[in-house]
Amino acid sequence: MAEPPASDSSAINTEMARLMDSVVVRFSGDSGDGMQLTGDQFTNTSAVLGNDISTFPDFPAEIRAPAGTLAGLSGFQVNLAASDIYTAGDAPQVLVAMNPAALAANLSDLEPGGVVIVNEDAFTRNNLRKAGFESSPLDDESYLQGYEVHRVPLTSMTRAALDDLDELSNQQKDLCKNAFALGLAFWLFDRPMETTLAFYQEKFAKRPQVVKANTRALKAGYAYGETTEAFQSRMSVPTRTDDVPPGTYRRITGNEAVVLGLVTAAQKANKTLFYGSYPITPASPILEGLAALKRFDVRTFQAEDEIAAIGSVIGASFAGALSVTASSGPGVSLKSEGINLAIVMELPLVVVDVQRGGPSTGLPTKTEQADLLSVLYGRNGESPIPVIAAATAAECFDMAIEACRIAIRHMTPIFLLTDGYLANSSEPWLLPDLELIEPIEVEHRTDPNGYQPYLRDEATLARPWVLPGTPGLEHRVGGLGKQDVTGNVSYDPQDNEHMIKTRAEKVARVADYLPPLEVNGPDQGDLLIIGWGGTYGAIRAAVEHSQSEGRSVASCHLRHLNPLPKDLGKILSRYRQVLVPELNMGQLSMLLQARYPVRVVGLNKVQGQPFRIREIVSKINDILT
Amino acid sequence: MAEPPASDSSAINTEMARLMDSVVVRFSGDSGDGMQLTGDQFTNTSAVLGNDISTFPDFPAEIRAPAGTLAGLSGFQVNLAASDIYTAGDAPQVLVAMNPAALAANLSDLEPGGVVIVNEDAFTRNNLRKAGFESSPLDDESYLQGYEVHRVPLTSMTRAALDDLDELSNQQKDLCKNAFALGLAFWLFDRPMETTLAFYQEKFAKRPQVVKANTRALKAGYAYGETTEAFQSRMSVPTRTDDVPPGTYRRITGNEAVVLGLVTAAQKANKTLFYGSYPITPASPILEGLAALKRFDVRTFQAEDEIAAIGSVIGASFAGALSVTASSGPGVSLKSEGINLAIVMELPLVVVDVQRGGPSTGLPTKTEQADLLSVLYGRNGESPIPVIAAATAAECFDMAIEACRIAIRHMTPIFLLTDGYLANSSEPWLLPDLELIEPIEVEHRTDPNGYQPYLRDEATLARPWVLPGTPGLEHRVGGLGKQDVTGNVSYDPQDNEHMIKTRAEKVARVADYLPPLEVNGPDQGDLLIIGWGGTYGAIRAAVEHSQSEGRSVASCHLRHLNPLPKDLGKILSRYRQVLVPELNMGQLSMLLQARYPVRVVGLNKVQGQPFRIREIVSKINDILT
Amino acid sequence: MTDTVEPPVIKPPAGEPSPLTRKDFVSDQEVRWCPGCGDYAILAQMQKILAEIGVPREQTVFVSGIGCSSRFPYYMDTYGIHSIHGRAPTLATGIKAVNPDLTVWVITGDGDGLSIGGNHLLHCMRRNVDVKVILFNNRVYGLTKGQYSPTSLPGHRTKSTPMGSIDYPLNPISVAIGAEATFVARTQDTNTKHLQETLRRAAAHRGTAFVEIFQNCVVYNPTAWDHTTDSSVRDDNIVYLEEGKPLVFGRDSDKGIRVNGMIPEVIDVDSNGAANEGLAVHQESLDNSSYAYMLSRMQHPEFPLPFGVLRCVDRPAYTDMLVDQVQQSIDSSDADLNALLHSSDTWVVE
Amino acid sequence: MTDTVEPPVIKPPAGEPSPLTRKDFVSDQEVRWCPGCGDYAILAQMQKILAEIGVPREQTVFVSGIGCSSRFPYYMDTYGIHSIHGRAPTLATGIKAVNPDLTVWVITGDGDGLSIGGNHLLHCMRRNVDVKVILFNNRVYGLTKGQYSPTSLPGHRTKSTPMGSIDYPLNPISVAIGAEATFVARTQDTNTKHLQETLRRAAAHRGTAFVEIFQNCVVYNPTAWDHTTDSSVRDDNIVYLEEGKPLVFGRDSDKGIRVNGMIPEVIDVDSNGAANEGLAVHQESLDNSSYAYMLSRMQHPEFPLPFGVLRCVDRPAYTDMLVDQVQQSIDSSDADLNALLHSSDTWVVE
Ligand SMILES: Cc1ncc(C[n+]2csc(CCOP(=O)(O)OP(=O)(O)O)c2C)c(N)n1
Ligand SMILES: Cc1ncc(C[n+]2csc(CCOP(=O)(O)OP(=O)(O)O)c2C)c(N)n1
Ligand code: SF4
Ligand code: SF4
Ligand SMILES: [Mg+2]
Ligand SMILES: [Mg+2]
Repeated sequence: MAEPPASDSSAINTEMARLMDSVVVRFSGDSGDGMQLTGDQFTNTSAVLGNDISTFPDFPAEIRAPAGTLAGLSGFQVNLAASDIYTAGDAPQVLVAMNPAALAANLSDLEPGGVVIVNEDAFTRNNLRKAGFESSPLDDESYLQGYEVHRVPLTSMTRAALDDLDELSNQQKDLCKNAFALGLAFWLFDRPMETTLAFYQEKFAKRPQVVKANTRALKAGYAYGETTEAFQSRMSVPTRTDDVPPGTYRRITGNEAVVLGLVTAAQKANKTLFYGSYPITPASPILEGLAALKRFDVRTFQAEDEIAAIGSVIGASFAGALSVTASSGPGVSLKSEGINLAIVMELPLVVVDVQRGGPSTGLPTKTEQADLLSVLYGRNGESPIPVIAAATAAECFDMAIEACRIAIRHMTPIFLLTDGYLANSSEPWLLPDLELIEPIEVEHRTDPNGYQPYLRDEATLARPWVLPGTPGLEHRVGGLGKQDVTGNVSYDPQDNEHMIKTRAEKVARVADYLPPLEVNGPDQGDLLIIGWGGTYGAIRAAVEHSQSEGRSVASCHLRHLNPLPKDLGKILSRYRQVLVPELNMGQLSMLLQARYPVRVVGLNKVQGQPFRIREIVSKINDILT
Repeated sequence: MAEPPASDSSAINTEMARLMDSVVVRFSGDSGDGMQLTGDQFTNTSAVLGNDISTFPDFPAEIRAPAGTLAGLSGFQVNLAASDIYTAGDAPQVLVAMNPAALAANLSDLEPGGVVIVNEDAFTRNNLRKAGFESSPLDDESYLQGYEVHRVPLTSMTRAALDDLDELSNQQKDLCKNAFALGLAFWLFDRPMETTLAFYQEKFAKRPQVVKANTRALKAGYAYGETTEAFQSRMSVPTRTDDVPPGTYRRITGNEAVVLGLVTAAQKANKTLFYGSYPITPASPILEGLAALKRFDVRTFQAEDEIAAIGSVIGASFAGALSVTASSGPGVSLKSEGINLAIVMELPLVVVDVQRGGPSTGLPTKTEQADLLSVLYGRNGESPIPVIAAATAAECFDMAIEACRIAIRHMTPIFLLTDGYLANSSEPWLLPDLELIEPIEVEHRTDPNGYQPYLRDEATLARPWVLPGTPGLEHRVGGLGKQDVTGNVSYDPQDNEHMIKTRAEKVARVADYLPPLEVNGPDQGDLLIIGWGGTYGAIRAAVEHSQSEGRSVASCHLRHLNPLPKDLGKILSRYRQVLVPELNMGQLSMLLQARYPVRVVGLNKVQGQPFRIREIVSKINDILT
Repeated sequence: MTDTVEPPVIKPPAGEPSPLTRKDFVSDQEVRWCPGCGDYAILAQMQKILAEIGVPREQTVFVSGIGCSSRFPYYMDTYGIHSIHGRAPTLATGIKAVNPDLTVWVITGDGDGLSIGGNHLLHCMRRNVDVKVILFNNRVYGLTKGQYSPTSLPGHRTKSTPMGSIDYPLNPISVAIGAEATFVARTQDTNTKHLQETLRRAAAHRGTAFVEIFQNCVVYNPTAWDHTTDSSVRDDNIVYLEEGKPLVFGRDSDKGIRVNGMIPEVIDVDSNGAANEGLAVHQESLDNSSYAYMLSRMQHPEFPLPFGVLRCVDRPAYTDMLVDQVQQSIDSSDADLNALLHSSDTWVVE
Repeated sequence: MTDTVEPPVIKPPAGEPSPLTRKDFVSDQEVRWCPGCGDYAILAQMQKILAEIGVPREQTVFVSGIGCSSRFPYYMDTYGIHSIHGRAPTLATGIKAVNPDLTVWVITGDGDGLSIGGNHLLHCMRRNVDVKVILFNNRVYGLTKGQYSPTSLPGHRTKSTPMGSIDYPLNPISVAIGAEATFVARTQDTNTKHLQETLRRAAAHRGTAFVEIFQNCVVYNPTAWDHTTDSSVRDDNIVYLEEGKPLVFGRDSDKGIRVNGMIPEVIDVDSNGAANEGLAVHQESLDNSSYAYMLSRMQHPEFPLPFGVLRCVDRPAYTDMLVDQVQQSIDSSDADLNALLHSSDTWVVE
């Protein structure tokens, strides 16, 4: 933050702020209060203005849990910064709480000295009770001590602003209170209202009264900030001045990026994209996103279950499409038998696992990284499969393409891991120049001369991908033990061992095509942090912080989990200690220890929440002192 | 073998024979030729006589592949010994080949100098062609060189013996040729015919003609041996003289032992045994075995699929039965989502995985050990589960009881691993004194006072097992994230982490109840061999062989794979090198390397066949020289 | 319901007056459906009829899969399992096989029960496992936020079908009848009395009782059942089935169903609605399921939708027969474990 | 078949005479069923009719699950997949969705298709995916050596039911009709001509064509179909369905089916068997599936078993509609990938 607030009592933790060069704002209210929309608008405006941004929405598992309860809360956190940031921030400095439950659930996360804006009107006896308060915390000095609290009668002021809009019911008017709150936030952070006003015009085009109401409420909120003297100061996060690559940017979530990446891959491969899937949180938006893109020859199939989904994808791959399925924990388990068939049939397909909190049904709307071992080993018999993972929401685009490329080049199913955090959180994305993305080469053999179903490419060991419909190349494949080259069923002991080793070698050779790993920090030193997946941002921020404090720390983020990059072993050997932070109980740690002569320290968390930067910083400090 | 044959040309490899103090006989013929029955009778007679025995049947995947083909062969190998043996033997010294295909498939396995008995009548043009011979190998000196070959017109001699049995068709008479072959074998090994004659009486009680025919054929075969001078000598394996624990013995296969173990466990727990399963090779005989034991209050349910099977077992466990399911590779994959539910519901149940050759449909009738990592990690999220494995066919009895005991004591699902080899091969089993098997303590809380569904036992962390029907203890459980003690649904980050850690700790505490590991060999030394599961026999025999050659080798066999026994680390550290032979690509190896500061050498084989002793001996030699 | 056709009152099974009240069946968990969701009404009526029937709480088990509707067991103060998606019938089968005295209810949705769980439901019904299966049909996936389901109508636009669904829907009642179900009924969330009576009937059936409840998902599919709830049209769109009574419907009971060949047709009936020639007369317990199947084919808007018990026949329940076979074995043979171990050739080493 | 009722000859679809012969469809793999297994006959007739129909081999895909019957694709010289247990319809759906020009056959068994795979079959049929599903019903699990299956009769003793089965069997035809199938037929392995004609009819149907074939497992269930194969009784146990013809059967065509209410009954018919009053007349393309359902309820021994096409109606195939929607989108909008990436608020950094 450029201008720290003048007074002591409002002292937003300036050290932290300086460190991160950012402000973190959290909106929290009932699921029905429109918090996601409010947060989105606030974020878009800031992004368009030129801040770096990163968001983290947090939904309840219920569709609409009872209003006013803790279970019914929906939150949206955004981090705005004048320079590169990597996460949605550890702790908000500003909290907008639409009701007592929102206050109760979020206050303890707030930075000391942070700003709280509460909707005073919502502090009714009933709501207080639902949030577990005996009496109003607003009247309890000790409860709010150390924060700058603003009690704003959001509901009544919104109603007042819309008083003469006779066509709207009171209920409808009350729905506009998020616009009022947003207007106030715009004032507080000195943001223009244009983007949001345009959004209202477009979104409610068919209901001019609603446009009017929201517009008025938004402006009223802004005006309230300007006229009241309650706020000690505005806060302004300057636009980025650091080295931002030039180009056109948009915000994107991980799920959106997967959708766009898959469509791009299909176009680059000149293929129909077949997507067979069964809805499951948090993967469903991929199905929904692709269903709307039929114009790109995307064929989506909502199957009767995950087993049917993987089956359909195997069939589609056999028939020649770029074939993809996605799911989350429970659904991924159900696909394992099918994936094994694809491994043995040696057909290209992509399985996206949007990891969520487990085990079992677990925490469907929360994030975790605990499916790594399961996707590596969760099938009967020896069945190696490539596994890659995206590090950031935007990178999901590139990794989706990478997954398709590997699948096709090596004729293999492949796992792409993302997670609930990446899926829903958003960050700026520099739109790629499509011309610069390399085509995905696909070859479909048509020559019957000398054809055998399991003849292999010398470099990759891939077998030919032959399309049914091709005369003279008719062949049969299945899941039984088989002979190499001919693909004929075989129970011969040597054939069996040969095929198992050959498939393993084929997957191992994916490593021949990987770029060298990047190390962020010194080439050798005291501590190396190895990360993978959606923890990238938190690790990167923590490492840069520690480096700035003079520590000999580097980090290296794995996108390829199987096979592991060839240079990993050497890199590991150059540091005195290795730390592996994971949102699981130590899965990558185990793999590294099994494979390399190294003991690693794990930093493990399974709380359904991403890492906070300070959790990693503090672990680094522990290790190095 | 006590009496080596007199002449040189019939020199059965006496070194090997002396070493193992045994003879290995293999019967091979068409699936319809009754080879399993023949082998069984030969084995029973020898066992009752007082030999140690070990068998290994080898079936085709087809029900009845076309007669005469390699694919249609069914084999049965038995190892008879005067002292402790651990496997069915590496290589037969005697081969009974009922047709050309049987000769073609098995000759190369035979010990040099071994005895071959062929059914000369079956060497027709048609059969030769099906077996891939251009001309008869019986006429090809070089093909049979080095073996003692006996051409016996089995079919015609059988027909002749049954000539006057007018009620039987020729086809029915021909079916008796295995009895003729068996009679000959009985003569050759100086075995009495009583057991088999009694068996015919019982088995064909309703068809006296068939009893008569088989009896006659058997005796004719014996007489043939006695009268013809073709055989240079009889072979006699003396009855055991080594230290055999006294008691009553029977032969048992692994699947039979699982059946008996489960029934015994249910009786020891004073519980209904509920078994829900879907047929799959090689696990189906467990279902079939239990279905016949309803008188022990065993309730079997053939479900519509494996998912229904595991679901039914979870329901049955909730309702208070000792609940078990079994399957093999593809079916085990399908159970993973359900097992995860059981893990989170913390209900006792046993999942038996009779491992077969994978991946995918793989080699359904063959053996492998490649599901270890899959049962450990093949579920979404962090979901630790105890895993134990039986080392021998007879030990399946004890391990089935152990699985039930752990499941109930620790209120957890558990995996019991066996494999296709253990399932079908047989060995002598010293019948236990049932009185000496400890009861399985079960407590069902009925006191509503202070009851909470996830209140935990201090020692084990097990939660109470409450039976529906108990007044005042009504409660709800499910797969969502939950709070400890109350079991209420919770999305609270700390609750989630607490539950994941608590379940992990609960499983870890199973190790508090394990006996110390046994080391077979020196307490410290050059090489330690760590094995698990059905490779026990081959490892043990190889180690004893190497020890007898003066090598500093010990072995240690793991029955508990998760948690690993606490003393394993110390034991590992006492040897200079560690070898882990597995019928997979190195799964236990990986676990040991990840967990202990040790590098292990793997001996890996994925050919659908058990280890041969000499493969392990030769690996030991490699390492130690 | 005052100014409309009164749904027939189905007699509850005879018994003592129950000492229980609805509250006894209310658990301490906060109910978390969307305000206005049809699930609330079903929950309330279930609690009410269970209290009236008087099966002890501890003898009652609710098992569900995953979905909004599948949260149901948490709210019932009985034994309960919130299992995994589609698999509730399998758990219920295991429970009943072990303890046939328990009353087991399966709560499922159109996605849970007919999409991922279709096969288990099918096999549960054909086996006639003694469980009551209540399928909340809202023609949409609620919990996962509004994708279409196997009962969504053709052309239905949802998040996953932006151009309209091209899947031909399943008719849950036809599926149940085709799967050999012994008890098949239909009712509606807000049709309070009819819902109660239908649940009572289900409770009284020994074997699989399959009940489809039209349920309103106010968030993702709020108009799905307007034709059977809107008081201006519903009477023309529902025919209440009453054993032995002709199939008559309409606000003024002026329409009826006649069956021509195998094909039903709507005809006008005499204003007193009684003895019209050719009107089909409801018979729920016909051995041959063709009539019930024909009823299930009466679909909106051509026909009124049959409400009530379409089929109710006796057939031994799988779980009862299972226990019978076991009991028979126990009674007729000596279960000697030691003898079992010895039941093979043995030999003695001394 | 000479001295018995001739099964009706169903007309093959019109077309050029095919240049293919049966041998063209024979692969180089050795057939590995038990000697005498009914699968051989089905394989031979399939190869024969495909050659006659003349669909090119490369345009044909056979997909199967696991079971004895599921080895079928290995023996057909076409494209083929021997997939995993119960899942063949799902692979077939994916294949057709990508390439609707292929002719896709699903080969399944009573275990593969109705036990583990029941749900996929159900959804395949209701969607009307354009595949031909051939279910080899031998009322037993062959490959796993003789456990009972969902079509095994009550009381059937098998390895897993030593006291006799207590599962009530599924009727595959009733299930198919209840699942909205558009084409449903039944035939027998050894009824050569009828088998051929039925396969032809299935091949000609656009949409899911479901064919149940009574198939003899000589090893584990050899007497299952004696009543429809034994020449001394079979004519009394089969009624051949012919479009527009009355339901007449019996060695002397002296019996017929009349439908009373919804209930079929067997009646004697005039020796010339022609215009008997009240005899049901076969209509395979009725929109309402109640008649077909009623036929499916005719079961041995009370009734003759209907052989032939019970139901054949037109409904757009799912896979065709899927491709249509995609084509419509392609035709009506500009698929600009770059514009898609930009379809959200953007900002420029210079
Ligand atoms: C294996 C698995 N796949 C998918 C899901 C996601 N999921 C949960 S509920 C549901 C569908 C719910 O629809 P329905 O059964 O109609 O219930 P409703 O919410 O409408 O009451 C889905 C797809 C899951 N939990 N588990
Ligand atoms: C997931 C899985 N479960 C079980 C099996 C074992 N299995 C193979 S075929 C089969 C049943 C076969 O019966 P059916 O479909 O009737 O075919 P048939 O052999 O009678 O032709 C079973 C249970 C398997 N291969 N995969
Ligand atoms: S989403 Fe629909 S079904 Fe689910 S709770 Fe809300 S209204 Fe009910
Ligand atoms: S077991 Fe039965 S179905 Fe299988 S091949 Fe043999 S006869 Fe045919
Ligand atoms: Mg629903
Ligand atoms: Mg079968």
